[in-house]
Amino acid sequence: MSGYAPHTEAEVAAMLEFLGLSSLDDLFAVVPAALRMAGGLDLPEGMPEPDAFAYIDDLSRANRPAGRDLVCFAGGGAYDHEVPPVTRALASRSEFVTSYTPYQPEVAQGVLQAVFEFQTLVARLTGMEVANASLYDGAAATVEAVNLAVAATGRQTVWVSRGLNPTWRQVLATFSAGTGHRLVDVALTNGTTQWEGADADGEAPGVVLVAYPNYLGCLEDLAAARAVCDRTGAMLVVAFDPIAAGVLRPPSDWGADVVVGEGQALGMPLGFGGPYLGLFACGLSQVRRLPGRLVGETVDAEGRRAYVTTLRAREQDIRRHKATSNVCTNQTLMAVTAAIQLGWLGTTGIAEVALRSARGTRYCREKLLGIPGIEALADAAVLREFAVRLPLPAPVVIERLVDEGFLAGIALDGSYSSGADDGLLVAVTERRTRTEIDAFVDAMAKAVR
Amino acid sequence: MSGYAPHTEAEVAAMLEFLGLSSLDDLFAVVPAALRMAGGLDLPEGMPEPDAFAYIDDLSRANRPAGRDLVCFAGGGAYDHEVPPVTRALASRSEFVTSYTPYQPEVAQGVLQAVFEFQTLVARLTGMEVANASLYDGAAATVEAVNLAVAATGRQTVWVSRGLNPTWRQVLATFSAGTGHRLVDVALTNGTTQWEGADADGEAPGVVLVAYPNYLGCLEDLAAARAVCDRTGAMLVVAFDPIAAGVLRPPSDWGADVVVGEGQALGMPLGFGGPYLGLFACGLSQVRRLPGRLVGETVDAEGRRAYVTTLRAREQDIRRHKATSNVCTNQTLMAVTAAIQLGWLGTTGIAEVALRSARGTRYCREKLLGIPGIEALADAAVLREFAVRLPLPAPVVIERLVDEGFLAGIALDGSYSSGADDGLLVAVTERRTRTEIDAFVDAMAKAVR
Amino acid sequence: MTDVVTDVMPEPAAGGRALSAPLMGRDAEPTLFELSQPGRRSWQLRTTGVPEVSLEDLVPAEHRRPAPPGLAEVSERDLVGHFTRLSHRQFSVDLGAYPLGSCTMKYNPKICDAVAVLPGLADVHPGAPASCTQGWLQLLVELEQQLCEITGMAAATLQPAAGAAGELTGLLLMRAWHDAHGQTRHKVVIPDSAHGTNPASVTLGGYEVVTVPSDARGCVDLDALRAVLDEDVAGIMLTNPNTLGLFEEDIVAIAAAVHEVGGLLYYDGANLNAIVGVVRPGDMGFDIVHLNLHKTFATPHGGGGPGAGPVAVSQRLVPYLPGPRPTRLADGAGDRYGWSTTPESIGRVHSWHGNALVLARALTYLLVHGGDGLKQVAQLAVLNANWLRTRLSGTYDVPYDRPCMHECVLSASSLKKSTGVRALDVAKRLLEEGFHSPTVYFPLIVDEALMLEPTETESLQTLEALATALEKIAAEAVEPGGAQYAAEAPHATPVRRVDEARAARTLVPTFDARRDVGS
Amino acid sequence: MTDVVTDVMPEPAAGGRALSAPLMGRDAEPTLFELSQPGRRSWQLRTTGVPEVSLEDLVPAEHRRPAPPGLAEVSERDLVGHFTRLSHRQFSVDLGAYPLGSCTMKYNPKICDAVAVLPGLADVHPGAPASCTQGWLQLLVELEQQLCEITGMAAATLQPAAGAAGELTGLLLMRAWHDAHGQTRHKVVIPDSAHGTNPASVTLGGYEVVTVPSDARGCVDLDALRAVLDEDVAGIMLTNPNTLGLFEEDIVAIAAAVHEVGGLLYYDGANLNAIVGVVRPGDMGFDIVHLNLHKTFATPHGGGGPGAGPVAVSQRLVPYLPGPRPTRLADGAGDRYGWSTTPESIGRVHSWHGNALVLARALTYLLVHGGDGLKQVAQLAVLNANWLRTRLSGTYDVPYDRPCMHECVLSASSLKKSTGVRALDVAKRLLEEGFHSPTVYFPLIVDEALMLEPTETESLQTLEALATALEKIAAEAVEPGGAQYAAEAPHATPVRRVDEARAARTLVPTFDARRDVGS
Ligand SMILES: Cc1ncc(COP(=O)(O)O)c(C=O)c1O
Ligand SMILES: Cc1ncc(COP(=O)(O)O)c(C=O)c1O
Repeated sequence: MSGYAPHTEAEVAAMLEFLGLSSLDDLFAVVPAALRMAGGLDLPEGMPEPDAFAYIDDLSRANRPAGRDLVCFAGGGAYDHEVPPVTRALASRSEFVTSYTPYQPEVAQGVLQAVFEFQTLVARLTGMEVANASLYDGAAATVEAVNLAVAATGRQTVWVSRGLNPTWRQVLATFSAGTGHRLVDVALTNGTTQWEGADADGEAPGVVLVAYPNYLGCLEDLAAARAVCDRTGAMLVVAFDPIAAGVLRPPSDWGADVVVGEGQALGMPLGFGGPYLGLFACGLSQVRRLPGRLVGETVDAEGRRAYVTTLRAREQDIRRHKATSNVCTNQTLMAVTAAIQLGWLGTTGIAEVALRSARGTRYCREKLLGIPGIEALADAAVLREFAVRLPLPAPVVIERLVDEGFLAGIALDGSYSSGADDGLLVAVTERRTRTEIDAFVDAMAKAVR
Repeated sequence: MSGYAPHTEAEVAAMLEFLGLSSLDDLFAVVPAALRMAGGLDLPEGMPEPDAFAYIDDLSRANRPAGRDLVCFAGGGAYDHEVPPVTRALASRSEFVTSYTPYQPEVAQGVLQAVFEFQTLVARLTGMEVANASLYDGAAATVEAVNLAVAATGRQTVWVSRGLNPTWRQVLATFSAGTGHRLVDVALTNGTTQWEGADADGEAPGVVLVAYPNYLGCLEDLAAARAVCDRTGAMLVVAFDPIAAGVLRPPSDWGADVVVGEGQALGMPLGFGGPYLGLFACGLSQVRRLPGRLVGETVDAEGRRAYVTTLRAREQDIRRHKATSNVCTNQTLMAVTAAIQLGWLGTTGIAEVALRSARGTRYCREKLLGIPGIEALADAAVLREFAVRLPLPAPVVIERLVDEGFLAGIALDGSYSSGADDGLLVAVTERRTRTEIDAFVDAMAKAVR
Repeated sequence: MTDVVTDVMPEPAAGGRALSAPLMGRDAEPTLFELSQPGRRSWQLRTTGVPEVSLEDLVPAEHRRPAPPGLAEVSERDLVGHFTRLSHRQFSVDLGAYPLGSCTMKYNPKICDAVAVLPGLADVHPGAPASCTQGWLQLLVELEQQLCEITGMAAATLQPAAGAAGELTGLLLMRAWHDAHGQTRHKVVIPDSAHGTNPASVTLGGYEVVTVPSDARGCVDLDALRAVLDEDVAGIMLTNPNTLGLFEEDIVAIAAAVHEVGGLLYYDGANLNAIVGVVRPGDMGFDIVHLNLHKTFATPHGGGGPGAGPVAVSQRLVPYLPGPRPTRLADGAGDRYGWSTTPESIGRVHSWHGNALVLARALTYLLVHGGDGLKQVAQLAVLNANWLRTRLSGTYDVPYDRPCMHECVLSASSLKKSTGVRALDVAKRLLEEGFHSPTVYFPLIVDEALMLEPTETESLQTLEALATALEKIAAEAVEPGGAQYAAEAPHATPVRRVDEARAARTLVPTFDARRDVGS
Repeated sequence: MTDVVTDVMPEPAAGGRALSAPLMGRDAEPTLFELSQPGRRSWQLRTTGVPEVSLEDLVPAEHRRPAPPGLAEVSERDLVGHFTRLSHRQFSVDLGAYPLGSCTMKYNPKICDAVAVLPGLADVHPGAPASCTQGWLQLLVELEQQLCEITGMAAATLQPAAGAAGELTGLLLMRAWHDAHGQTRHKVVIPDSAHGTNPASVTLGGYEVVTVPSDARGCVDLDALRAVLDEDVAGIMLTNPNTLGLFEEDIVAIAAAVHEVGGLLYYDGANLNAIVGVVRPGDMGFDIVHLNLHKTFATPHGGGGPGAGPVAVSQRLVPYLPGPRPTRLADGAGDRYGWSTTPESIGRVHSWHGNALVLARALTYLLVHGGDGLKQVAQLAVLNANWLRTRLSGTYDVPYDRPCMHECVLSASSLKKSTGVRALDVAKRLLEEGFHSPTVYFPLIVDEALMLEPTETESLQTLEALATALEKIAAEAVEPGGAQYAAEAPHATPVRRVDEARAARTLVPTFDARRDVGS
């Protein structure tokens, strides 16, 4: 027998005999004969591992990964931050990789404690009291936050800042088809949300949703967003950035009710978009509405400190159709990875990464804006990312810069640039050197000439 | 403080105070002031990890590794066999990597049992009763075998077949400067050792040393070597190949007294020559002369099976200048790697690798010999490697083939080819496809035209 | 049981002490926060040469953090010690069998880990132009094709990040279909044995749950189903084999009945491991299928995730699939692969393209197996489960005594009646016999359920040892003191039985928060 | 103690059972051979398309194996389970502190593992032409340069695979030097505290060992040394700090005395961690130096190896170094690096170029640290050792009560006299307190020696916990039953105290061999 099943032919025969069967096909006697596949699946024959590896390796060589040969200035929710060998080594330990949801805490203290530490780290970063054990990604966390806030306020109107990552906005819209939430877009003016006039539409919002920094990299006035909530009785959901949080005022300080975010920057590779990590934090008052898993501290029968998943009654496997979330498998390994990465960064490292990213961003932005024909798309303060308006369509410029060895950024959709396709979102992390930035700027100057 | 030491400045201060010292320099008060470096080491400043990684990565890019871009037909003691992801994953577990020699068996059963299994596997492959826990490489194992045999026979003359890997022969010669062994070279005729006439020199040998397969890939007549030993009273030391052992009669069957070998082919990367793995096996009658470490089975205080390093009295840390070997640090991690790889291969896999290598070798050899101007260097039966005579100097041909994407083999020194530099040693492992071999042969035909 | 945490950690804790490692002792492991010492650090960042502007110059005062985030400050050495010790406190498939029903904890080949770290996959930005991601696009298209062949469907989205996300996606597809046909339906039927994510997804999909009971065979009660079917039923969600590990024999009749009222059939693919290569959901009449790649196609569960939950659909539902979708382009000079979205698409369900690196692992698994290999997976998974069921049927109750598929549900009901030893006690005792516990108390319709899914990667010898251990536990229970011993199990694990009630009563969700939340 | 192995493994064993994992139980782990089942396999090989000639056609009958090698036959799943469980039965630096004197078990940065698997390093054939290995050659040349600066020497060979191989290489260099100067000398002096490899190497180098005693300070007795020095002395082997962790203060006088009789000074670099960046062997007067890269420069010990033992020499010895040596070539059109050998070279000491991937790790470590970083390594290593020595001097005997370097030697001599608790018992008790034991009974000149080398990567908190544990063990010993408790330690490890005598009496060196070899 091939594959990974250990059965020898003799064993299969003995097992069938034990069952009183004469062939493996007999095991499927309950399946109506008409349904059983006669010819077998029309798939290529199984390949030995080295062949399969070579096949995938070929595919991987048909991509251009970020790295020395394609220096990355793209962000838009996925960032090229340092992932040190120590994070990769620890996060790939097979005990973390090949275990299941910690249903038996007596033999799962490893994952449980790591997630407990993750929850604590996210709580400290956001300033909130409690964080969950992860959701799929930033978009999924946003959807869950909106669901929580709608349930808490009983109102289905959601004011969504256009500064929210537009793909997250799309995901929220998709799922709102089921939940029936009404999304009201609130436009940006010069990079930050223009709350005035949003209520023109009449219905009081249950949720106000804003990103900090926002999609264009700008720092929103969260006091204004909070004021809107105070005025309307809505809950304030802030999509924060965990790296920026190293130097920015935590969302809790601004009065956020729920904080969500994308955790990819905390030790995950770009990975073509996944698996990433949905961050979710809120106040203890909302803990019974918290979506997904929650680990808590307790003791074992001998009084030793121990951890366990708790408040399970909220979860779908017990509350079933009364559950407010259906999440089951989440992104635990990424939460463990983030705990390791945040352990590596620590208090000083996360601030340093944010600071260095901000320095590179400032340097790069000023240089780019010095190129004739390139203009700022917004003037508000930025941290790690900024938007410019190009004299050519952004997709064209991006392709030209790929040829020069740069991933220039993300092309903005027209809504950010008065309908034109000339908006480019550029991210500069702490990994970008001055030499790289200078070369990028030179290449850009040529590309837009 | 930077680096990997955890000390904070406050802690250093507190510790110094506890010791009644006022500075770190005071710790070195015992060192004569004149000896202490004033200016510090003249080394480049320390680099952050990412910079150091980039630096080494640059160096690595200045090499041409074996792989798709340089298909490997080189052997000569280092072979391009399959190393599966599972071997790499298990052998890189940090418990195996970051532990020391198992001095405290109660917390070292992992390494001890893996080495016990390695010893068993080597014993089974060679057919010998006992194997040690590894030596540095094939050459070091050969030196140790000669030392053992000299000690056992009391005679310092060593007949060395020219079929022994010439670099091993050089290492043996280097160390014989200390031990005073007399090495007598025994020539090859048409690929195998010509024992007749070796005794012209008069002194009866204490050791007869022969490789199986030998450096030219040929299968030696070990019965003849054994007969020489029976006639002269020498001990027979056979340098075997662990992959070939999958299909070849084990050295024990031929009456070998000591079997040594290079274990690189058992799961180690080519790695520019190290760390590799010295294999060493012999009869139980020689166990008290066995160099290096030996793991044995025993029980713990509760009667459970357990493992421990044993017969320590042989080792240098106890016998000091009476020890017959000075080996201390060995290649345990490689022994563990080999145990894993042999577990992966198993009885059938090792035979299959040998068989497939032999098939590729036969196929490649016949094709190469079909090229006008290329001749066989020996006609004896081969397994995974063979030697040809080229119409041009081998180093020239090798460089030409590098340009075509092939590592053509190892240039033989003139002694194997009546003084000319036209001998090329070609190895074909189970990893070489027919397409690769055909392309190699085509490129070779062009290169020698 | 005491109400205070008795082992108060020394502050600060020693990062180089392995007393918490099961190899050395049985203490609690300090948290990262107890290991923290101000001034310590692990991080090292690239030298960039970028001008060193101060934070004050970069960020306006009102936006600056008033105080540092106060995470933890540890040396790399302590970081490594801590997480290595935590890994030694964690059971995993790589340590031993994990017969957790419904979860398909099979051995995951190491080759999949190796492909997932290839720089050409791992370091690709998801927003890079298609010209830079042709390999990824091809990979996704080929995976989609293989999944369609396996399910008997026409097309698939790879975006959903897990099974539950797939379920919701499927329900939104159902809704889009009915909407497009001018119908507003309100109900979705699910059997009472269904996994909890099914009813939760139905609710989130904006539907009302209608539960249909199982009959004495453990299958959907066809008459009861017919009774609830009407034109307000949008569809039905089924897993087949169902969560009792039993094949729904009447599936053809069920499909006909649902289709007759204009409903759609949703297949919860969590149990596909039982039938892959043997029978296809499409051939059974399903319209929408989600797959749990982290179950059937051996992408590891990661301690609870990540997973991947692609959704495949029949031809008529293809236009509604989430977009953008990776697509093979017409042959020409430029890129061979690109992205496409239909106007009818329900929209994105993931911020990018799904859990891509998980998808790459799954394709690798499929390539190694091929069609025949996959069929063998199902055959041997079912063989193993039936062997266990038959072997243990004298020892534990078998609520539905008929051939099972890839998992079997036993019950400790009689054992509990006669000895007081519950399913939970059996589960805890099994841990110290060297096995992970089966799933307990699920499905809900079985009293004292023990749900065993051995998977195809466990050997006959392991099954024998597992069965012997379960028999031993049952036998011990009737001996004097046996029930007490079981109730106190486990005895040999790094922590003993964990007080779950206390965790819920006094909630300690972080190192910093402690709140009495009542009982 | 019983004389039979009581836990006879069931044959065949269950590969998926984790009863041997310390997390789950305390049983023995079956061997690979007990897990074996004929017909099982893990291997998968590339599809090559090479014609399938039969073995009979390929290998003459007399050379063919009469029977298969009979290794083991296991599934990949069982292979992974087995070795993962073995890893859980193994202590390591990554789990906790390893204060093993003379071994320098410091934390090894993970970056070094990452460089060692770069394909551009790991997949390079050692026999490839220099045109394909320019990066490797440069790496080796740069490492050699750094090691020369660190030792104060002129050139180095990187071939020796470990310290002992370096020692022998150094002695052969000594011999070559004297030979070249027409002298045949017979003796090499070593102190009585020396590591066992020193005398063994001297013998293998063809010299006679002359032992010089240590004085009351723990240093070489200068008068005794002078008494043995004559024109028949080829040289002296010293480690400084010596194996008592003490700096040989008279080193300048020693060097002068040895040089005066025409002898050479050999520096055993195993203890370099104490002085790197502070004082250089070359400046002390040494002529030949070996380094243990696996100690000082943090290449991991691998459970006993691999190591790397480069040998650096002063200018006059350079011509004798082993060849071929990696060399920077004169600037020109072709390769920048190549190989060179001198006619005086003693020849090769390794089949290729030494443990190259270990050398790459060491260079990485050196690059990250730089000169100042290395000096700090020494300073903090010495600080840690002195802190421990001072803290524990009230509890254990301090045979040489003066400031130590990177390690300190204590003694359980008084403890043994007063309680019967030996150094060995202390070592075993310490295991279950979460620490690896110190080196015991070495150096040989100290009764009941406990040799502690904390290294610079352990924190003050760890030192405190270690000291507290050692104090607790000493305190327990005087309590009733305390000595017995210590004698039976460890209690909490996966196996209890291992019967070493039995292993040597009834030798079981493989799964197949069992031989009574007397006592
Ligand atoms: C039957 C069944 N359906 C659905 C799910 C949900 O899948 P996921 O956990 O990937 O969201 C599971 C997972 O355990 C399951 O077993
Ligand atoms: C003082 C001393 N010298 C020499 C050696 C031998 O080095 P290696 O084990 O690398 O051969 C050691 C190793 O423990 C040592 O401590």
